Amino acid sequence: MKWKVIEKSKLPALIAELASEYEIFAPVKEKSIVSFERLSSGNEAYLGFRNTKKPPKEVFFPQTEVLFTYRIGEKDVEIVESPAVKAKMMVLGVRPCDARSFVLLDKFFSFGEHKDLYYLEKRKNTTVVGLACNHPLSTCFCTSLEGGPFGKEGMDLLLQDINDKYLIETVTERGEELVKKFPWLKDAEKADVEKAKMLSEDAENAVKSKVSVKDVSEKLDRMFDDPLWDQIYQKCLGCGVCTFLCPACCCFDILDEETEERKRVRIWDSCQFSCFTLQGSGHNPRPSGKERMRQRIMHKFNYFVKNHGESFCVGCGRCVQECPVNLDIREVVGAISTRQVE
Amino acid sequence: MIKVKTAEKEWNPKILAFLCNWCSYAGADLAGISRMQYPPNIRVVRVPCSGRVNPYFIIKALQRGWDAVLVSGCHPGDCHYISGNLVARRRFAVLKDLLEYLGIEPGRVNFSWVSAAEGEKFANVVKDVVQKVKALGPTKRLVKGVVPYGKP
Amino acid sequence: MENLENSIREVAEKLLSEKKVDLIIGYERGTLPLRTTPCFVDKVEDIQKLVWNASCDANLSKYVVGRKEKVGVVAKGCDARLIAVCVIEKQFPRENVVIIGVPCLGVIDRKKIEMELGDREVLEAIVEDEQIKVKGEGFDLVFPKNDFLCDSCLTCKHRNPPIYDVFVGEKVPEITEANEFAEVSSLESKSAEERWEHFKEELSKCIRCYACRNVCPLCYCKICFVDQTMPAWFGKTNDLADTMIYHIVRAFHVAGRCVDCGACSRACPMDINLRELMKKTEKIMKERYGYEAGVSLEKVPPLGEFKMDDPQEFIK
Amino acid sequence: MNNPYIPNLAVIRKITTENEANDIKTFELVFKDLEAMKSFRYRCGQFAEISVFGAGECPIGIASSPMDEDCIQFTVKKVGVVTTALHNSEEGTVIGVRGPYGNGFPLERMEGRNVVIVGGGFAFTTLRSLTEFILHEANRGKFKDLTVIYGARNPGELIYKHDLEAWGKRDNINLNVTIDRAVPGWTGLVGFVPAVLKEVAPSAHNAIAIVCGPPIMIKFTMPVINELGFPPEDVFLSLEMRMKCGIGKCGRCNIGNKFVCKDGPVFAYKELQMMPKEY
Repeated sequence: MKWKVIEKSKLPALIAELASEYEIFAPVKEKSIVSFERLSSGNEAYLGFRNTKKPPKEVFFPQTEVLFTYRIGEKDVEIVESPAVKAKMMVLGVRPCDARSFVLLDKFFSFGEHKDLYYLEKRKNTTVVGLACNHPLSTCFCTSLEGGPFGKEGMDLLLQDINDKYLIETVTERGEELVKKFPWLKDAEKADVEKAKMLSEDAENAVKSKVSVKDVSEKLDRMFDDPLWDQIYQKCLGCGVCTFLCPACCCFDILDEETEERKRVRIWDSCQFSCFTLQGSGHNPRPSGKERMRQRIMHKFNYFVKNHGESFCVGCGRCVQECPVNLDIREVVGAISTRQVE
Repeated sequence: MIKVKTAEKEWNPKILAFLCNWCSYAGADLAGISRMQYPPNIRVVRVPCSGRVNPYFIIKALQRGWDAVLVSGCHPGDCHYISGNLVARRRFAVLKDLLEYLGIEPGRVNFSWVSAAEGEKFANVVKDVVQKVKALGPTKRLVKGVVPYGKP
Repeated sequence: MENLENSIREVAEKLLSEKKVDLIIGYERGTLPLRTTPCFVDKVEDIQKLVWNASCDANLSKYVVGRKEKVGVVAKGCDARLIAVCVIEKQFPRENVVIIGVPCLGVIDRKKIEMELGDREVLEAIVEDEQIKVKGEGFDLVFPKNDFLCDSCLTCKHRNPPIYDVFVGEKVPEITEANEFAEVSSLESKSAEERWEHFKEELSKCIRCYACRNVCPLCYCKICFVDQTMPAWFGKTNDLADTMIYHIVRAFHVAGRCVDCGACSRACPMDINLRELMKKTEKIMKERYGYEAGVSLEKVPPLGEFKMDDPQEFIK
Repeated sequence: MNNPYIPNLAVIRKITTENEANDIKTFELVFKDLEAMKSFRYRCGQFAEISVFGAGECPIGIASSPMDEDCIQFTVKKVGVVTTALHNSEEGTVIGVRGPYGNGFPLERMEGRNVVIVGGGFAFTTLRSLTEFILHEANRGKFKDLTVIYGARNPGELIYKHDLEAWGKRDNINLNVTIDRAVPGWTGLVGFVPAVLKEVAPSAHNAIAIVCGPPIMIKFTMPVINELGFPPEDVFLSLEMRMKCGIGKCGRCNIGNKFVCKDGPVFAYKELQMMPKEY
C-alpha cells in the first residue's frame, strides 16, 4: 500500500520504536532555534516548525568531521581511518526543499573520479522521512526550483500533516520496507488522501515568491564582466550566514588539529570569506566581495547547471531570512533576469 | 611541538611562566643560586619584556592544556624599555577580567612583578600559584578536544 | 519619522548636488517586513530610495572603512560613535565623511518579535508612534514598541549622535536613569561555575559564520586572527574551545572601542547574545580607566595608552 | 571503494636545496608501501597532495619523470604553513602523499610534433618532469625537436642545476637558459623569458607550446607565442589555485565551472580564452 496514516499522538511511540534500530536525527527546539539533532532521552522531536534554522545537511556533512586520526611516533606515522558510518541512521521531519538538497549533494559528492565516501556512506545508510509543508513561508521559492511544498524528491517516506493525523506516503522501496515493519499502521482512507491533495494545492499556491532561474543560467554565461556585480555586492558583509545555512552549499577546508589525539578534520568553509581563495603567494583570484558574491551566484545558477544539469539552490529562503543586511537572493536573481545583456 | 600531559598518576600541575629577561628571569635565577626551594611545576619561557607577551600566548597555553600561566615582569618604572610593562598591565587587566567573566578560574592566569633582586619573592609567587592551581585541579575549560565537536 | 525621512533626503540631495560628497550611505526599504537594507546613492535621482524608520538597524559606519571617495553617512548615535572610533584609529580621515546625524529612539529587535510569535510569520508590519502592528496568517497584533527594542537601545546614552556634521530633526531626550550594565552585573554576581555553564551553553550554538565579526565596523583587520596561518593561532572548528576562544579574543580586540551598537547580536543567526560579552569589555574600560568609546575625536583608546598609576590589584 | 582523503605514507629519502635563497628544496620520496608506490602511476604535469602530519596538506606538482620508478620528487618553495613544515623536516621523516591528481600535459597530442617548453622561476617543476620524460631514451623518438626556454631572476635562483648541465651536453634538446639581469660570471643568455623566446623564435609549424611561470611572465609571453603563430589549441598552460581536497569537492579552485584540480591544472590556451578571467 502506498498510503498509510498515523495519529499524531502515536508518532512519539513510533519514533521510540525506531530508535532501537536507527540513530534518529530530527528537528529539536532549543530556545528560539530549531535544528536537526540526534534524538536522545534528553530531547524530543519538534514537528511544529516552519523550517529549521540550520539545514539537515549537517547530518551527512557535519560542520567539523574527522577524516582520520593519526599517531606520530619516533620515526613513523600511523594512520587510523575513521569509519564514516557507525549505525543505521534516519532523518525525520525533513522539509521537501531540504530533501531536494540531498539530491543535489548526492550528485555533487559522487561526481567525478573520486567519490566523497564520508558523505556518500552516511547518505546510503540513512532513511529520509520528509514532512510536507502546509504553510510555506513568505520567503520560500521552492516552486521556482523544481520543488514544491509537497515534493518527494530525496525522501523515502513523506509525512503529510492532515490535522490530527499524518498521512504517510511511501516514495521508495526502502520506505516501503520500513512501513512494512509496522503492521499496526492503518491504511489511509480515500478522504485522507484527498484531504492531503487539497492541502498540497493550497500550499503550492501559497508559495508566492517566484524567481525566474530558467533564463538566468544561460544569461549568466554572458554576465561575468557585467557592471551589475559592482552594484549588488556593495552591502554584502562577507560573512558566512548565507552559505552555512544553505542546505546545498558544501565547500570545506581541511585542517590538522592540534589536540592530543591528532586528527585531520574537515570543516565548513565559505566562498564568501576573504581568505577562501587566498594563495600562498599572496595572490587572490577573488580579492573583493564582488568576485566572491559573483562566485556564489554563478556557482548556484550557472556553474552547477553546466556540470549537473540543475541549479544549486532549492529555494528554502534561509539566506533571505537570515542575511544580516537583508541582501535578498531573490532580488539578485531578479536583477539578473531583467538585465539587458548583449 | 610542546606536548602537555594532563593526566598522570599523581597529578602535578604544569605551569607555563613567561619571565621578562631583565627582572623576573634574573629574579628566578637568584632564587636558584640562593638555593631557595619552590615547586618544580613551572616551565619558563624567557621573553624580552612582559610587553612581549601577546594575550594569544596565554590563551593558547590554556587551550593546549597548561594548568596555569604566570607572566612576570619588572616593577612599574623599572622597565628596560621604559613602558613595556605598563602597556602590558592594561592588556592583562582586560584579559584577566574577561577570562574570569567567562568562568575561567581566577587562579589560571597570574601576573607578578619580580625584580632581579627579589629571588625570594619569585619563589613565593611560584609557591602561591602552584598552591592555587593544585586546589583548582587539572584544567578543563578551554582545553581543546575535551568536549566533542558540535552537534549532531 | 516621516519628517526625519524627508529631512534626510533633503540633506542628502544637497550634499550630492553640491558635490560635497560622492556617495550617500543610508537605508532603503528591505524585502521583508521590519527590515531595511543598506543603500548606496550616488545619483540625485535615487534620493527617494532613502528611508528612515525604526528598522534602520544596520551599522552603516561599516561601509565607510576602506572607501576612498567622500561619503555622507546616515548615522544614529551608535553609528556616529563608531565613525569617531574609526577616525581615531586612522581608518579614514575625518574630512572624508560627512556625518548626517539622526536622533534615534531605538531600533526594533525583530528577534524579540519572532520570539513572541513562535512559529507564526510576520507578513506585514507597520510601526506607528509607539506601536508595532504586525499581521500574518491568522493573526493581527499590536505590540508596544518600547518592549521590542534592541537591548542596546534600551540603555543607550547617546540617542543623539555626539559627533556630526549635519543634524537632522530635533534632539531627543537622552535616557539617564537606565543601568546599562545590569545584565553584566547579574552575571558577575554568579559563581565562576555558573558563568562558565552559561557561556558554554550560549557559545556552543556558534556556527563560526563570522557574521558578528563581519558586521562589526571595528573588525576591519585585513586578515583576522582566526584566519591567520603563519602562525595559525587558533582553530576554526566548532569545537567548544575554539569557539570560546574566538569570541574571547574578538571581545578583547574590541575592548575600549565597542560602543554597544548591538549589531553583532542582531546579526547572529543562532541568536547568541554576544552583547553580554561586549558589554563586559565596556564595563572594564569604564571602571578601570574611566573611558567611554566614540564620544571624542581626541582621546586615545585605553589599550593604546597607560598611566603610571593604573590599577594593578591583580598583580602580585 | 577507496577513501580519497587517506594519504599514502612516504619517507623523505633525500633533500636537495635548489637555490641560493635556500627557500626551494627538492624532496625525494619513497612510499612505505611498495604496492602503493607501484599503483601511484602519474603523468607529467600532475600534482599530489602532500601531508606534513601536524601541519596539514598542500598541493605540489610532481617534479620527477614518470620514467623514474624508484622514487617521486617534489620541488617545494617555502611559502606557507605546510611548505615551511616540510622545509623543516629532515631526511627520514614520514609524510603523506595522495594523488596523483589533475590532468597533466597532453602527451598524446604532443607525440610526433615539435615541443616548445617555456618556463620561468620556480614554476619549472612539472616542466622538468616533462623535459626528463621526453629526453628518456624510450620516449625521445616519439617527439620531434625539443626546445626549452627557462629563465630565473639570477643564476642563484635557477633550479635543477645538475639537470640543466646534463641537458646542455645533449644534442637532442635546444636548451636556452636565461637570467633577468647580467651578473659577473654568467656567460649564458640575459633577458626576460618573453624576449628570449622572441629571439629563439621556435617555429610554430607542427609544434606544441607548454608555458608555465609566474603570472607576469605569462602575461608577456602569450603575445609572443601568438606572434610566433602558435594556434591557441596548441598552447598549454599550467595554472595554480588554492586547493584543499585535490578532487573537486572543496570548492575553491574553480574557474567558471571547471576545477583546476580535476579538469586542470593544464589548460589549452583556447580553453582558457573561453573561461572567466578569475585566476
